Amino acid sequence: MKLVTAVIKPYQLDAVKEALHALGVAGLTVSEVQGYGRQKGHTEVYRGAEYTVEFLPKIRVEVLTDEMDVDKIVDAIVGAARTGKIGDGKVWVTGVEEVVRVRTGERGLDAL
Amino acid sequence: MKLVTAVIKPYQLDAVKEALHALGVAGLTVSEVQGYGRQKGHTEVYRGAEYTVEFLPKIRVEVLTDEMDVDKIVDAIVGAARTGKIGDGKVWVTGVEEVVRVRTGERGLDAL
Amino acid sequence: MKLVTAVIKPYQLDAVKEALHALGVAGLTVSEVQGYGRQKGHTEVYRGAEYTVEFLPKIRVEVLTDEMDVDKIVDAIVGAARTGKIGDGKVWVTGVEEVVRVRTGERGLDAL
Amino acid sequence: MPEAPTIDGGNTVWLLVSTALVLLMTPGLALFYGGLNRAKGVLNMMMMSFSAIGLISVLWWFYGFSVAFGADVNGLWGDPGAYLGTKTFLAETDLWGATAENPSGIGVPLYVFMAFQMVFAVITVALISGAISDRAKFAGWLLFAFGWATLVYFPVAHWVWGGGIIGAKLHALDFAGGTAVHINAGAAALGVALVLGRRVGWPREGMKPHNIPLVALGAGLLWFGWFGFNAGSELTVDSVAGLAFLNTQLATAAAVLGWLAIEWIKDGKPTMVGASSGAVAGLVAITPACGFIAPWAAVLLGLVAGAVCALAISLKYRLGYDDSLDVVGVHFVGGWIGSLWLGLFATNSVNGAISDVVGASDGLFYGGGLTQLGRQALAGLIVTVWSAGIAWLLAFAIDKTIGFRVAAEAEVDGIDVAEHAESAYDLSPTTGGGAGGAFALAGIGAARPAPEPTDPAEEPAEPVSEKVAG
Amino acid sequence: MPEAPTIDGGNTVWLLVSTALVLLMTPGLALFYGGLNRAKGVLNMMMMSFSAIGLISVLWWFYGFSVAFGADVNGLWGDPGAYLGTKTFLAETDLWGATAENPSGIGVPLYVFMAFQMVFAVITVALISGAISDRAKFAGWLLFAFGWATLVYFPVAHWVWGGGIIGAKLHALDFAGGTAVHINAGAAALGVALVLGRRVGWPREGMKPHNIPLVALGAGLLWFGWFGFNAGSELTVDSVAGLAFLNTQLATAAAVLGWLAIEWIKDGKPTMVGASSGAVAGLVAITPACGFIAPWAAVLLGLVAGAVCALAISLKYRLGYDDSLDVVGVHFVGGWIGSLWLGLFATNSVNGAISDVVGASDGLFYGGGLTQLGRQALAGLIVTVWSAGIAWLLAFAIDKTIGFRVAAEAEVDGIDVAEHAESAYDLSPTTGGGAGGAFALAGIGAARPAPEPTDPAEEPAEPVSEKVAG
Amino acid sequence: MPEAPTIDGGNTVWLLVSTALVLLMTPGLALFYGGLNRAKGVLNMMMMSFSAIGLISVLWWFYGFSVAFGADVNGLWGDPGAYLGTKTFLAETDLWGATAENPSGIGVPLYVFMAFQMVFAVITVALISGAISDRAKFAGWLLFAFGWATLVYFPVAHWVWGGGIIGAKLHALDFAGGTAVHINAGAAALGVALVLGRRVGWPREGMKPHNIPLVALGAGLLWFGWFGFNAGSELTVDSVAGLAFLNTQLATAAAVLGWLAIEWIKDGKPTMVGASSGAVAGLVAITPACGFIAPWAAVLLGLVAGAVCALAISLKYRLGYDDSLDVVGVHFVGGWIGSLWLGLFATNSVNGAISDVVGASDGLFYGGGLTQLGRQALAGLIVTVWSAGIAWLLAFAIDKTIGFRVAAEAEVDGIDVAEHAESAYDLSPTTGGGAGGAFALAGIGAARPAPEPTDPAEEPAEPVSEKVAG
Ligand SMILES: Nc1ncnc2c1ncn2[C@@H]1O[C@H](COP(=O)(O)OP(=O)(O)O)[C@@H](O)[C@H]1O
Ligand SMILES: Nc1ncnc2c1ncn2[C@@H]1O[C@H](COP(=O)(O)OP(=O)(O)O)[C@@H](O)[C@H]1O
Ligand SMILES: Nc1ncnc2c1ncn2[C@@H]1O[C@H](COP(=O)(O)OP(=O)(O)O)[C@@H](O)[C@H]1O
Repeated sequence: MKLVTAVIKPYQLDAVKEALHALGVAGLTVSEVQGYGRQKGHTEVYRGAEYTVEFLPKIRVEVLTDEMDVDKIVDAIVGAARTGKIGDGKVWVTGVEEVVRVRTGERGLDAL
Repeated sequence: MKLVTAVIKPYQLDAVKEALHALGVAGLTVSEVQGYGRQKGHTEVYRGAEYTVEFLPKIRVEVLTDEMDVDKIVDAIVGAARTGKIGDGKVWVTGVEEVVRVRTGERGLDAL
Repeated sequence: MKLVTAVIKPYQLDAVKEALHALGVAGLTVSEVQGYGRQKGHTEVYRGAEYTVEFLPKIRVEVLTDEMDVDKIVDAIVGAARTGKIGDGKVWVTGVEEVVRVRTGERGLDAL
Repeated sequence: MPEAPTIDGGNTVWLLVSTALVLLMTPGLALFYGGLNRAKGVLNMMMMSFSAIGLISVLWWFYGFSVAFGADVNGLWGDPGAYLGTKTFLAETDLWGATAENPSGIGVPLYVFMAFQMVFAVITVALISGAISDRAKFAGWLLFAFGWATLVYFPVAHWVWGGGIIGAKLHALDFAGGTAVHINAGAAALGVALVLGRRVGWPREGMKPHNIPLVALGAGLLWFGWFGFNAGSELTVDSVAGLAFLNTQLATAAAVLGWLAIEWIKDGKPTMVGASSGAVAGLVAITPACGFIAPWAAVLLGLVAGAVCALAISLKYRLGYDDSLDVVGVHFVGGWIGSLWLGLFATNSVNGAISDVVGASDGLFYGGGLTQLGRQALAGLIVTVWSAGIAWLLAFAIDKTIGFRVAAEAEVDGIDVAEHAESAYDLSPTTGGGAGGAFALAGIGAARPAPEPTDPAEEPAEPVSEKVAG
Repeated sequence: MPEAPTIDGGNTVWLLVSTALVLLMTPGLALFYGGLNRAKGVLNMMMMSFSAIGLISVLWWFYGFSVAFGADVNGLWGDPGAYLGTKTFLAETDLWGATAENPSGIGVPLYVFMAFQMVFAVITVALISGAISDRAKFAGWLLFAFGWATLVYFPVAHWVWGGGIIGAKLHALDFAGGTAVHINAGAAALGVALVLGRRVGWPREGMKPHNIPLVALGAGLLWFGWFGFNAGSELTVDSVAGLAFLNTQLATAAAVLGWLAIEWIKDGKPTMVGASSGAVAGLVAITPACGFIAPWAAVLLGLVAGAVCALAISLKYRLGYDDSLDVVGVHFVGGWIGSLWLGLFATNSVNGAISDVVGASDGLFYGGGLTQLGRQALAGLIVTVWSAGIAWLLAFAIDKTIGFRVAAEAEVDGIDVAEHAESAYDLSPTTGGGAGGAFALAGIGAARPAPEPTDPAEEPAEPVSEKVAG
Repeated sequence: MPEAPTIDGGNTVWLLVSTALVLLMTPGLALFYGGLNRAKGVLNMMMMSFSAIGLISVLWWFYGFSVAFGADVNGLWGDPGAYLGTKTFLAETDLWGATAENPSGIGVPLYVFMAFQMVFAVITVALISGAISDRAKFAGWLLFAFGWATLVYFPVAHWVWGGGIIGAKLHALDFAGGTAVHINAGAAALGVALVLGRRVGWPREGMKPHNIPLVALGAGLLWFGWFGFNAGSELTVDSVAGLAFLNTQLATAAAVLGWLAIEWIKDGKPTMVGASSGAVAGLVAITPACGFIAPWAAVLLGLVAGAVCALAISLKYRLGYDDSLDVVGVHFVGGWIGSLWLGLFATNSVNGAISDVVGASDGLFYGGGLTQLGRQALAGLIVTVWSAGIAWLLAFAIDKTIGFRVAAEAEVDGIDVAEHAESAYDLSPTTGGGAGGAFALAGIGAARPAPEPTDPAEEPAEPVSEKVAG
């Protein structure tokens, strides 16, 4: 069992969701995060004072999945999230020891 | 050391917190997420245009814990979060290699 | 490849970012979370009714990094986030099996 | 021989302005109530006020004004056909209060007076909605508003101001609506809240205001508009209008202090919600009294009303009814305080109309004995019983027929989405740049407009969009 | 021999108040439009309104008032030098409408009338901005506002009210601005929207309102201010002012019901945005008619306007133009409905000025035949063509020169940051306690004021700050 | 032989309306300041304004009005017993300004004039609060407000308008409050800010506005109310009231342009906060001048004031004092500009009262030489020194006794929670459906009402709740 986590540009979420849907991924969990990295932020002005905004809005997408599908899913996300511009984000994979579906108590693959 | 992560319905958070408290869990971290899955979303209308809302508000609960307590904790969460309706969410377990308490620098179990 | 996750007091984020920057960490992802633990919450009043606020605002910082740098990074975060008061938070380390940079498809260390 | 009917510029302008001010109070109330409500029900709460403006205005024009201000039939209602909406009243002689001896009346066109009284009817109905937040079917609310306005507000306005039993026969005083508006709405709120029952989770769960600056804004607009409500009720520009205006400001200011003092002592901290609530409590309490008491009595009234209402709002926890936004604690209680205050401090020395027009007597502390206090109490009692009773029956009937309460699931998930297919906020800066942030606050995901017959999206994307794709 | 020129207190106060009310409408519009907009563009949307107040007020004072209300030159514009800003008009005799026979005119100082008409010009320009949200360069907007006001609004106001072709020659009726304001602004909105093109992702992506309580607040302030707009347009305090006031309230209330009814039937749910939009639609439609029809006809007009506009807003999806906030669907359509309504229901029996002053005839249902309906249609047509045409040309010229549209990237990331270096919200309670939450809502990170020559931060931190460090 | 005292309908209505307008300015200010503040201190900021309405209104009625407008005692204050709150003034003859020769005075009841001046006192005190956001103990603020109103505002109002040294002896001009209100409040702001010191982290950390639409709303309400403030100050309905009204609109519009121009040049982008701030700067600057200069001079004044204030707000970074929301940069500086402007452009040709009533002379550019400029400067200087000095002393005394500043921890975590046990927002749609989202924005977790003696929660849950459980 694996957890694929992606940090992407907000505008790409739709595309990523579609891509995962196409792969038959049944569900995913997303959240708003802020990213700091190579991508430069912007500047705001308030009554003559300038503010450098270093953190940029990103979306975190998490997908629990079977070992076998990891590569397909990673590739799908990378493909859908790419704009080719700095700040496209990262995708990473971590191991999951157990998954349970709250509603039924099913475990493992059945929980997905 | 393990990390138990749960994605549950917002309304169940109180119950889950109580259940973990009852188990003697000293702390937890929660955040707002949005979920996509079997549970159907709802429709909104704005000036004649319909919007299908596919992402539903969920709460992510994270508990760092000792290996031994994992099952108790998972069961407690599953029990408290269950309403029996689609969308109750998932609970999963991942391995943690090290934990540090910022205040004291304590490591491992002492950090919890 | 490792993922260092920290839950800290919001006010300390600046210091933590600077400390990581000083270490040459190229990027990080942060999000708003709420923490429950030893640190006591506060009380609010609304038209004669008292509310005990048990969850406190915290910031989650995540850093993907090379195995070698983990300790430096953990120490840097712990050092920068510490105020010595209850509620300073936790830092933990988990294993990451693969990392991909969306923009280029680079994998592993090159993705950071 | 009386001179020809002439319009009084000053009086007419004052009533035009006052009408606009009172109209503004209902959106102000919507913001006040909306801010006090939880985020998932703020729109439904505001809709109850906005729909009241729509519905009650039309009813008032059609027959409400006639029932309230038409020639008295039997002390209970006015001739319903008197000013029926289908007729027009624009003759030279259509001035309010015109009589053979005084062909100009107050020198104000009938339509101006009709509009002024219209907005009173609107807000009185809207006030009730604060008691039933987050759980009432919108259709049920509309039915209730229609029924209550027709069976309660229109006649009660007649009883108090239209030559009916309370004003003309009982000689009870009510300058701008302590009995007709606040006791009336407060009693109805209790009746309907009892039928609807408590919100899911109340009072176990915290249900705190979702947007306190909105509450303060609403209170500010109410305060502003209330000058038209109170000082406008003198209907003419004279020193009593000035007194009513000053007393309104003084009592409200004092009530803010009174409420904050109680909070500080009882809860340890003075709050912004408390300051806003105190202002409203003061405005409510001074409403019946503003033109009948001296300024020092107004200051005292404000302090008392602010303090007492600050304590009264806890009653619902003891008695166990969910008057969600404290319509009873503020309007019912505040209305009673102000109305009884007249039995203590009303004095002809500030306004001769007390004896000359209403045939009422001075208050206890002005040597009038207990007479007026009794009249005020009786008047309040009559309205309380009638209003609460009819409200309860209406709500009960609605609940038994179309059902007045939404499903518990809908309530928990949020009545805004359930009843109005809307959610109030979507503040994420990433919204609409894809669904990215659309859900951040309002629980919204990838939103799509319903496919339209000829959806332009099917056409090749226009240049501009391409820029992004590339 | 005529008596000396004297100021009429009532009329002057009414116009002073009305001017303040109409001025408030533009911030109200900014909130209404701002709330309907996505969060990332709310400030730009509001800036278009606020900048219009600044720019158009000054232009109006300098030459706009002269062009609109100066002595008619050729039916198309007034003498531009008549009231040039550099001159002063404070003589005893500078009363609006003063003539040899009637030295007092309407008894209102010229400057009061100038101010009253000024705020009409301001809001008419601001109305257009709703069609171009999230994508127009601010500099382009300013140029457009300047050009359109000069070439379209100022002359059109002359045509309709200043003795020009539409009012004086064609004898078309427009009490408060159905043709001059709403058809005019709506047509311009269409013209400029066509040049600017669609927002990135429209209509594929959902672009829903980001703050609906703000929308309701804006609608409430518009409703409030509109009483000055409509009833103030009578310029004097008389029974027609009262009629205009009452009709405004009735039509607006009815329009709320009309819009909600259509939503309920068509979409299944009545919405708060719908109630607010219905109110605006009703206010728009009654504007030209408020002083010329009977109350029952106003109620009917409101119902029709609310329902028709609720349907008209879907046109843009069929026709494929991105009139972002429905300026066409509400103001253009609503203005036309109200203006044609006069051809059906206008009647001298409520306002003699129809024949005496404007030289117009009764509406169809009052035995006036089709004459007036034809005049109203022609008037609307002239303004539609001129306004839409000039707007299109201006927008085209601006786009070809300095460019009217921001880069797609800027649009996707948010025009507020791109054009104004601001983001609207930063609601996190942790903000500023370090950058902790600063970014939570507004996408802001560790923010730093630009280093100042003598940055006090360089000095040793003061005691208070130390408390935290320790 | 003088005719009997009579109320002037026009004047009285105008003052009643103006009073309501000026009252609305303080909630407007609360929103303006609140929006500019960080989210964690918005309620405290608004509370300072709302508490000022409560406290100062009562003080004004009790003795403030007497000190300011009672018969002059020594040029420094009026007879404190003159209009003591315990007395009543409702006689036929209690008209403001009534004398033996002119028994009607301005034809306005004394209480109306008292109320009008009351709201001036309220907002002047509230203005100061902008300088001390996020760090002042609420109790300290109340003490300060009480002391400063008593020792500074009440006497200064007497000096300027009540027959005291500045108006009657020095013959300095101040139409609506440039010296008495804005220089006065601005100087006090500086004094108290110096004692309180800087916010933790200022200026290193960014402390940007948390809700800019709220700022714009506040600016809109201020603009609207300011017409009553300025044009109302003429106290009668005449051409000067019209002039004051027009000048207020023109200068404010021009100031918006002036501020935006500076931002555009200096910072690269024009901002919504800038447009709002420019409007306020223009309103401040035109306040003393609105009834004394020609429209063209008002436009010029607006441009200058907008531009200069846009630059002045950076002073605090150079000088190192934390005037949090720029009360000094906008009100102090703007007040000075407008006040000196009279020394340059005041002219009897627009308002004869300059020489006849105040005994002042024309401005420099109208051939009056430097006399008036000197008087204006001296008047401003006197008020600046007195106000800043007393404010500093009061703040110092409060700080040394009960302590004026909250603990640094409380400041960092948020003064709203620390001083008012409230947090402003809780916008999560899941709030209250359990604690789920309750904390999302307002840092709130599982909230529970305090256990009540007879907590109904102990009773078996009612049916409705069960539905959810199942
Ligand atoms: N070492 C890291 N750990 C965690 N998140 C990171 C790391 N580096 C980058 N990120 C996330 O990825 C996002 C994009 O990274 P960035 O360096 O800006 O562009 P790119 O990935 O295209 O090189 C950042 O905004 C941040 O959220
Ligand atoms: N594969 C997945 N990866 C990550 N999160 C998931 C996944 N599947 C479901 N979820 C989360 O669990 C929630 C509930 O899942 P859903 O399929 O709707 O109901 P149920 O879990 O009862 O079958 C979703 O809203 C989503 O947040
Ligand atoms: N077992 C846990 N699992 C996950 N997060 C925890 C756990 N214990 C504490 N935390 C997080 O760490 C934060 C600080 O913990 P707390 O016990 O309050 O103080 P300290 O870490 O200084 O002892 C909490 O607010 C919570 O967010």
